[in-house]
Amino acid sequence: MSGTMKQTWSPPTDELQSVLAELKETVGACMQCGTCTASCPNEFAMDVTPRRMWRMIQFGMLDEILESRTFWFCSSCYMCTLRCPRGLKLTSAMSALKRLASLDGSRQARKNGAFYEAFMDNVETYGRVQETIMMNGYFLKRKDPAVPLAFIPMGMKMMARGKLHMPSGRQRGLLKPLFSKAREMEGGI
Amino acid sequence: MNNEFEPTILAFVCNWCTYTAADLAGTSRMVQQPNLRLVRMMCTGMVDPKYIVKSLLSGADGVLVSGCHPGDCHYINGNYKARRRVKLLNEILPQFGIEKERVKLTWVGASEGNEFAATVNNFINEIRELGPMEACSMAVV
Amino acid sequence: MATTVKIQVDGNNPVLALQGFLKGLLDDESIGGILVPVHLFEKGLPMPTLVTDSAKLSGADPLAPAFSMNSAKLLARLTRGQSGERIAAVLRPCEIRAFVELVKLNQGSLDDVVIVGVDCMGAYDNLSYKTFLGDADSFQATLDFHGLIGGEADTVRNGVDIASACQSCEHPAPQNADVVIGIAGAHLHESIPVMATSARGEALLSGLNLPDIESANGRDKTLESLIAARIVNRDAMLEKTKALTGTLTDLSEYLSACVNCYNCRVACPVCYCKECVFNTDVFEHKPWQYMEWAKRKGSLKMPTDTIFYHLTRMAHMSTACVGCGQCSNACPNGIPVMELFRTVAARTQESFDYEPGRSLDESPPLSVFKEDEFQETVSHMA
Amino acid sequence: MRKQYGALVVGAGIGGIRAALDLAVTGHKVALIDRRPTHGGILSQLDHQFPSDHCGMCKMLPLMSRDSSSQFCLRKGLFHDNIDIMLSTEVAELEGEPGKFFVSLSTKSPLIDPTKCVSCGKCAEVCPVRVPSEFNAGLTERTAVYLPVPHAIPNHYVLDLDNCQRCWKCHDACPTGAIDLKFNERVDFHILVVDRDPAVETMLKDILNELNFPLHCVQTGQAAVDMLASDDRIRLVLVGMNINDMDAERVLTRSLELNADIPVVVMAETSQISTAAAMVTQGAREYLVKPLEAKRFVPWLDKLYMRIMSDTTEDLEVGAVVLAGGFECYNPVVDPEGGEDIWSYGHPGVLTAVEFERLLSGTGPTGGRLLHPGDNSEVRKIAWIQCVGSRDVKKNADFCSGICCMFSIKEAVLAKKATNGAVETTIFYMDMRTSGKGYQRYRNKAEHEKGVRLVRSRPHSVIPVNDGMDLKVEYMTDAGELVSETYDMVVLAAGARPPGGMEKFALTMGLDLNEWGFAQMQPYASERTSRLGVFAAGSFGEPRDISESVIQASAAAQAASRIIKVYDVLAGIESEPEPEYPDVSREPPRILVAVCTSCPTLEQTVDLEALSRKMSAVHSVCKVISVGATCTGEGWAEIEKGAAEFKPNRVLIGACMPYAYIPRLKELGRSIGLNPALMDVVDIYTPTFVLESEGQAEKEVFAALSMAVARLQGADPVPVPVTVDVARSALVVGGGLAGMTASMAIADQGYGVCLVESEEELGGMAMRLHTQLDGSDPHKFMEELIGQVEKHPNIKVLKDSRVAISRGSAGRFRSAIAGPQGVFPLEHGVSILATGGHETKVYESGLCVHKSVMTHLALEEQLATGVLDAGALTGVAMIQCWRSRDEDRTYCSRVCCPEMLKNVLTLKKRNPDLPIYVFYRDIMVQGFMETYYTQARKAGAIFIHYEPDNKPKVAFEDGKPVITALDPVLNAEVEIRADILSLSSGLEPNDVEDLLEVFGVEVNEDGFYQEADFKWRPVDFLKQGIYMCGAAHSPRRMDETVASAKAAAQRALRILSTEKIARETVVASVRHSLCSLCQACVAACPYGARVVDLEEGKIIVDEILCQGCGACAAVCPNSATILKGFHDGPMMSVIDAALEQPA
Repeated sequence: MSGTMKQTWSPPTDELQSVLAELKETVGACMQCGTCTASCPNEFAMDVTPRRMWRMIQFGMLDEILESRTFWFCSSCYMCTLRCPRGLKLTSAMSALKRLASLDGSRQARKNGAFYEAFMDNVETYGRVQETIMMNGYFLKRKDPAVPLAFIPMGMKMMARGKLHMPSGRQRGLLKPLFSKAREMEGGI
Repeated sequence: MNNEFEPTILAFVCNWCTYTAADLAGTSRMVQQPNLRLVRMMCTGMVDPKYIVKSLLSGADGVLVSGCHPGDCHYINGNYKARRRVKLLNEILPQFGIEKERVKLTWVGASEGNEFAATVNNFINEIRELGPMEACSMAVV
Repeated sequence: MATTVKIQVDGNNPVLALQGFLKGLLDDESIGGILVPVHLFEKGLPMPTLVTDSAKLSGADPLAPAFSMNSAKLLARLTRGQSGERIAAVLRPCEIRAFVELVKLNQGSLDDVVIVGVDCMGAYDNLSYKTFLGDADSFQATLDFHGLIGGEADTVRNGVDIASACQSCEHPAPQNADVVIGIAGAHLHESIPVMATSARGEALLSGLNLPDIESANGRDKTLESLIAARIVNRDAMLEKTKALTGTLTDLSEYLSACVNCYNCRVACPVCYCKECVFNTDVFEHKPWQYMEWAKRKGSLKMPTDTIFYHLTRMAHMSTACVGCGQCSNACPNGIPVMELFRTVAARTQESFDYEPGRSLDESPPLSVFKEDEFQETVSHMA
Repeated sequence: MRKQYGALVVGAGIGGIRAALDLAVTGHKVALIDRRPTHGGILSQLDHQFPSDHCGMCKMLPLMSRDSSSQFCLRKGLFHDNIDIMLSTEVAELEGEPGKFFVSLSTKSPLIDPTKCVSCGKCAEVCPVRVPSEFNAGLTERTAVYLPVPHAIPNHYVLDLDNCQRCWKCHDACPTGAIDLKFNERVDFHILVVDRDPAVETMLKDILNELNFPLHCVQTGQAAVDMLASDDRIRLVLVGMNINDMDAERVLTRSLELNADIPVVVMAETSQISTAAAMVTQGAREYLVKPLEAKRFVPWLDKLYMRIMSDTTEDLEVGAVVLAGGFECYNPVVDPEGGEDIWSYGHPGVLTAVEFERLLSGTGPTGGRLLHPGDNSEVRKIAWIQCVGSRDVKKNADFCSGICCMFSIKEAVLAKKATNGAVETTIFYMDMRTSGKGYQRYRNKAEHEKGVRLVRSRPHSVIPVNDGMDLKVEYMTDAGELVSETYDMVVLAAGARPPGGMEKFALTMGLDLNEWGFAQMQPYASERTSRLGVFAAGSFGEPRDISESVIQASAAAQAASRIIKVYDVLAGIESEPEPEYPDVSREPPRILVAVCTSCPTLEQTVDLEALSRKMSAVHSVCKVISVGATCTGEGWAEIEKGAAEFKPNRVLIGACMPYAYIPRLKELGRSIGLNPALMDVVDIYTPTFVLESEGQAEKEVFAALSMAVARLQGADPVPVPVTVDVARSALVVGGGLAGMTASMAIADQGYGVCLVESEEELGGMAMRLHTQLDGSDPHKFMEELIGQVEKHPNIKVLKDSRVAISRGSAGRFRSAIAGPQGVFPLEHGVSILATGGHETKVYESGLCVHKSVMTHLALEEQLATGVLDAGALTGVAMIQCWRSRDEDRTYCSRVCCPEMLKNVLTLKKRNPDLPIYVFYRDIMVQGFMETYYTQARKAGAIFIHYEPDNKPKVAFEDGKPVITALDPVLNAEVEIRADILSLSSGLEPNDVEDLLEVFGVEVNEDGFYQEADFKWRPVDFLKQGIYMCGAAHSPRRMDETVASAKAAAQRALRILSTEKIARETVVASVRHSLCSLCQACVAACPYGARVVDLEEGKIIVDEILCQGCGACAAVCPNSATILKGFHDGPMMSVIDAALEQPA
C-alpha cells in the first residue's frame, strides 16, 4: 500500500461494527512501536504489516482491513503478544480479524479465509492435519471447480515424498476441548 | 640524551578536578614517575604567569597546569582564563629557547586518575627527551 | 568624506604656522588647555607641557624630532576622573596608541580630550637629540630635520640617526586621533594639511574657518614608502634580536648590564602599575632565602630576579607594547630593551590577533576569553 | 540518651546530599545515612553528566560559610559541621510523630578499623574471593575485602562478610592490624542452645569446640529462660522448635523481655518454616532449617558472631525525615518476563546504560577507552535501545523513567568523543523525551553536529549472529519495511525501578506505595509522602534527572525545615561559639612538624631519622616529632603535648589522607589555642606506596613537607572577622503559584515577605487551569493558597506594583517598589524572582479567526465551564508542538502534552465515541504521567506522528477545520474533518527585561532565567542572594512549580536564618596602595564580587560574594589584589621549596 490515499468513511453493518469496536478496544493503546511486526515470523508474507493493521483498526478502515490477507497468515505463535510493551492481546486481535472477515462474507474475504478455516476445522476434528480431508474441505469452501486442478502438481509431489497420509481416526476429537477452552479464553471471539 | 637525567615537574593543579584526580591516581596506586611536585591551587584561573616563569627559572624542567574540563570549572570559567595565559607563555618562552613543550595545559576531571597518571608519565618522558632546563645550570637568572 | 583643511605656512616656518593653529584651538571655547611638546629652554629637550595661555604656545614644537617621554601616561593622568574641562593633546602615533591601551585599562579617558595626531617622521632618543642639536637652535634644528633649511630631509644629523624604535616603526600615521596633522608628503614650506578624523575633530575644525582642500596630496604615497622601508628595518631588527636571544643564556647576556633599576618599566607607557610587583614586598626576600639560593648553585647574582622581571613584564605587557622605544631610551646602561620587547610582542600580538591602539573595542587579550578557542594550547597527553 | 538531630536524611546520593546540605546550612543538625558503604549514590559511578559531559558536582557545595564544609570534590567526600554521615546504615524502626520521631539505626560494621586502615591494599592482594564489582556494574571483579569506590575519602577497605571465605589471609596480611575479626573475644561468647534433639547437641559441641565458643545446652524452654535470667554471659540463643514444655515463641518472647539485645535464632524443620518465619517478624534474628550441616552452619555462625560483635545500632530523635533512596535500574536478569533472553543480556556486547557509563570511565575496566568487553577490540557500531523495562505495561512499568533519553544521547555523544567520531551511534526510541531546559538543543546538537543517528522504532530483541561476534537488531521503518542491522555493541536504556527492598522499607517507615511500587506522593506537594513529617527528596518519589532531583531535594529540605521550625526541635541546644585565637602575627613563624609513623611502609622506605634531621634544617621549623598514629586519640594527644612543649605558632602534620584531617584541625585548634588556618596536613604516605626506586620516596616526602612549610611560613595569621548584618526578610517578585508558594515557605518560618505582583490579582497562569490529570482541583487549591497568602501576618502583598530598583548584595538589599500608592522602600536579605510565563500567542491556523480553533487551555476552560458540549461534537483534532521545539522556540514547553491528555480524557469521558485525532512529534509525559497517555490511547484517541518538516496542514470548510497530514504507519495522507481544532501553543517566559536591569541577572537564549548551574544549582542565580522558581525558570507543571518554589525558598532561608554572615578564610582583598584601578579584576570576577567605588577611588570586594577562586589575583599584574592563603610571596616560596634538592 504505497502512495497516498484519501481516508473515506463507509458505514459498516451493525454486526461488523461491534466486532470492530471490540478490536478497537483491544489495540487502542497501541503506540505503533512496531515490535509486533518486527517479531512476526510470517510478516514477509503479509500484504499489510501488523502495525499498519492495528492502525487501520484505530482508524476504522473496514474496507481496507477486509481487503487484506494479513490476518490469515497469522500462525498464532504469540510472539507479538509476548513482546508487546503495551501488553496488548495482538494474537487475539488477529483471530478477531479472521472472524470479522468471515462475518463480512464478501467474495474476497471468503477466498482469503478458506484455507485457514479448512485447516482449523480439520485439526479440530481429527486432532491433527488429515491432508486429504482438509484439502477437500478447502476446495468445498472455495466453491470454485478450477481450484482443485491447480493443486494437482503439488499433490503429486507430496505423494511421492510420502507427505500425504491416509485418513486416520486415532486422534479424532482429541483437540476439541483445547479449542473450546481457547475460544473461552479469547473472550468468545 | 643523558640517561641519568630525571626531570622535575611542577604541576599547578586545581583543587576540584585535577587535584582530586592526582589523589585518585596516588591512592589507586597508579604507576607514576617520580619527581612530580603538586601545587594545589583553588583554580587554574589563579595560576599567575609569574608562577610558571618562576618555576622554570628556579629549576623545574617542565610545568604542568591542569584543571577542570571546559564547562566544569567550579568557578565557572577559570580554566578558559588559564588557557589564554598558557597560550601567551607558549608564545613568549620559546623565543628564549624554553621549548613550548615545557609548559603544558591539560584538562583532567576528578575521576580521571588514570588520565592524570598517563599525562604526567608522558610529560616526563617528553621532558626527558628534551633534556634539563637550561636555567638549572645558570648562575644568572 | 572627511573634512581636510590646510594651515597656511608663512616664512617657510611650519612650526610657527602650527603654533598659530594651536592658538586657534585654544581660543575655541570648548578647549581648556593643550598638551604639546614645548621647548622650555633654548637647548634642551622639548617637554610635554600643558598650556592654557595661548601666549605660552610660542615654545611649542610639535614637529621636533625629540621624544623625551611617551605622553600617554601624562595624558592618562590628565584625563582620569573628571576635570570638567576638555583639553587637546598633540601626540605622536605611538603615544596615541599607548593612550588607547591605557584607556582600555581604565587609566585614562577619551571623554574630554581631543587628540591631535601628527604624522611622525621619527625622533632621536634623548641622548642623541643633544648630539643632533649640536649648537643649533632647537627650532632651527626642527626645521632642518624636516628638510626646510638647505638639503633634503634626512634623519642622520651630526652622525646620529633617529631612535631604532622609530627606524622600525610601521605606524607613522596617527590612528584613533580626532584631528590629524598630515605632514607626511606635505610641502611644509607652503601649507600643512589637517584632517578631521572623528565627529569631534570635524566640529572643531569647522570652527576654525580654515580653507578646505581636496585631500592631503601625496601623503598616502609618502607614508606607504616610509612604512615599507620601516618594515624592512623592523624585520631585520627582529631577526637580529631573535638570533641574539635564542637561549636563556643568550638572554642573560643580552641583559647582563641590567641593574634592576626598573627604569624601562617606569618609562613604558603601558606599564601602568602604580608600583611594579618587583618593587613590592613580594620580592623582598629574606636573608636566609638568598643564602639558600646561593647554596644551591654555589653563587647567586645580586640583584636577583633580573630575567624573571623581564619575562614577567613581557607576560604582562608585551601584547600592549606599541614599540615607542622609551624603554631603551630610559635604560641607563644602553640595553636594547625595545628590540627585545618588540620581538616578543610581534609574536604575542600576532597570536591573539591583537594590535595595541588599533581599536578601543578590542579588549586586552588576557582580559577576555572565548569558550571555543586555542584548542591546540590544551594538550591531550594521555 | 538519644542523639538529637533536626532531620534524618536516608540515602546519601545526590538528592540526600542536597537535602542534607540545605538543612545543614540553615543551621539544622542532620544525620545522613546510606545503606551502601559509600556516599554519592549512582553518581559515584557516573563520571559524565550533560550538558558539559563532565562532572561539576562540587558546585553544589555551600557558597557561604564555606569553611564549615568540605572544599574539595564532592564525589570524594562530604564534610559539614552540621552533618553526621553514617554509612552501611539502615533504618530499623521509625516511631513517633512530626517534630519528635524516634529512629533506630543499624549499622553494618566494615570489620576493618578505619582509624588503623591506611588503604595500602595488602588485604585485597591476598583475598582469594572474586565477585562482580558493584562499582564497575559487574564489568570487573572485586575481592571480598575491597575498596567500594576508588575515590572516596576517607577511603578505607571494607570486608564483605557475605562473600568472605573465612580464610583470614587478609587479617594476617594487614600491616596495621586494622582487620578486626574478634578472634580473642570468642571465649566470652556464650551460646545457649535449647533443643530436645541430642544429635543437635552432639554436633554443635563438636563444632563449637573447634570454634572456641562456650556452649550451654538445655532441653526445655524453662531451663533456657532460667539460664538467661541467671547467666549474663549468654550472647546468643539457638532455639529448636521441638521443645515441648513451652512454645519456641514463648522462649523468644521471654528472652527478649529479659534482654532484648541477645539475638535469638530459630532452628526449624522444613515443615515449620512458616512458623519460624513468623517468629522472625516477632523479633527472632533469623531461622535455620534442620538438619544443621557443619559445612553451612560453621561459616554461618562465624559470620553471625562477627556481625553481632561488630555491628552497631544507634537511636536518634529527629524532627523530620527526608527519604532520598533514589531508584534502581531495571535488571533484565531478574525480570520474570525473561528480559535476559530477549535482549541477549549476558552477551559481552550487550550492556546496560550504567555499565556503558562505567566502560567509559577512567576508573572503569578499560581506563576510559571504548573497548569491547568481550575481546577488547575497538567498538565500531553501537545501538542504544530505549525504554527497556520502561513504558512497558507488562513489566508493571506503565511509567516513563524520564532520564534515559538524555542519558542515551549523552552516552552516544561521549562514545563519539571517545573515538574521535569514529564510532557509529544509533539510538532507537519511541518518543525522544527532551522536555527539560536545554534538552532539545542538546539533542539537536547531538543529531546534527555530532552525528548521532536517531531512529524512531523499537527493536523487539537483540540476537547474536556470526558466532556471537555481532548483534543483530531488527526494527520496522515508518514505511513498514523490516530492517535488520548488526552492531558490535548494544546498550540497553534500562529504566527506573523502585529501590530494592522498597516494600519492607515502606513498612518500616509507614509509607503508602503507588501501583508501581514507588512512594505515593501528594498532589501539589511532590515532596510529601503519605506519612506526615516524612518527605521525599531527589528521585525517591518519582524517577527524575539530576536537575529535577536537586530541586526536589531542596523542596524536601524546605518541608523538613518547616517541621523542625514549627516544633522547635532543637530548642535549647546551643551551638558552640567560635573560639578566639591568640594573635601570632607579630611573631616569626615557628613550625612544629609532626610525622605520623603508624604505617610500617613509611619506615621501610624512608630513613625517618635523616628526614627529621633534614626537616629540622628547613627554615622556621622549630621541631620535628614522630607520632605513633595521628588519627587516634593517643596520636592527637602526642601532637598536643608537642605543641605545649615547643609552643609553635604553626603546625604541620605529615600523615596519610589529609582530607580526613581537615575537619579535625578545628578541634586541635581549640585544644592548643591556635588558629586552624595556621595548620596543615600533607600526604607523606602515597609516595611510599607508589615509588619503587631507592631514595625516591624520601625525596618526595621531603618535598611535600618542605612545600607545606613554605606555605605555612606565609600563612596569614590575622583573621579579620567581617560580618554582614542580614536584613531578615525576603522580596518575592511574582504572585503566581511559584511566588506565593515561596512566600508561604519563607513566611511560615517567621520571616517577613514582600510579595510584588504586577497584575491586580494574585494567581497568575495557574488560575486558568480547571482540572488536573490526577483528578485534583487546581482552582480550589489556588483559591486556598491565595487566601492563606493574603491573610498571612508575615506577608505583605503589593499588587499592581513593580520593582523599580534593587541594590546591595546577599543579606542586605535595598529596593524600591512602585505601586498605586507610590514608592515603597524595602530592605531585604534575599530576592526571589517568580515572574512566571504565559501561553504563547501565535496567530495562525485559524486561531482567533475561526471559533472552532482554540488552544488547549481554552478548550479546557470551555469544557470546564460547560460552554462546549462534548456530546454534540463529531470529531476533535489536536496538534502538538505547534510552535515549540522549532526555530522560534527550541525547547519543549512541557505542559502541553499533559494538557492535551487532560482534554482527551475529559472529552472521551463525556463522549466515549467521539473521534479524537492528535498530531504529535514526541509525546512528552515523563514519570507516572505516562499512564494517562496509555489511558488516552485505550480510550480510542488516535495519535498521528508528524515530522517537523512535514507539519499537518490546516484548511477550513464552512468554518470547520480540515487537517491533512501523513500517517506514517499507513504511509498515506489522512484528511481529518473536525468540529474543533485544539492547538498546543506552548509556554513562554514573561518579559522581564526591566527586571534583568534592576536585579543584575540574566536570561538564557529562550528568555528563561539563567541559573548558576543547570544541574547543581538549579534555582540559584549566579548572583548570590537571588533565586528563581516557577515557569520563569523553565516550563513547569504545577507540582514542579511548587517544588521549585520551595527549593528557592529553602536556598533563601540559608541567608535569612542567620543574623550575621561571617567571612571565610579564603577570600580576596585589595591592597589599595598598590592598586591602579585598572578594573581587570572586576571583569575577571565570575561572581560579581567586585565593584569600583569611584568616590573613594577603590576597588571594593564583597567578601560574601567572593568565592576565593583567585581569578582576580592572577589578572592583577602587580599583586595589588591578593587571595588569602595564596599570596604571591608564599606561593613563590612553595615553588622554591618544591624544587629544592636536599643536600
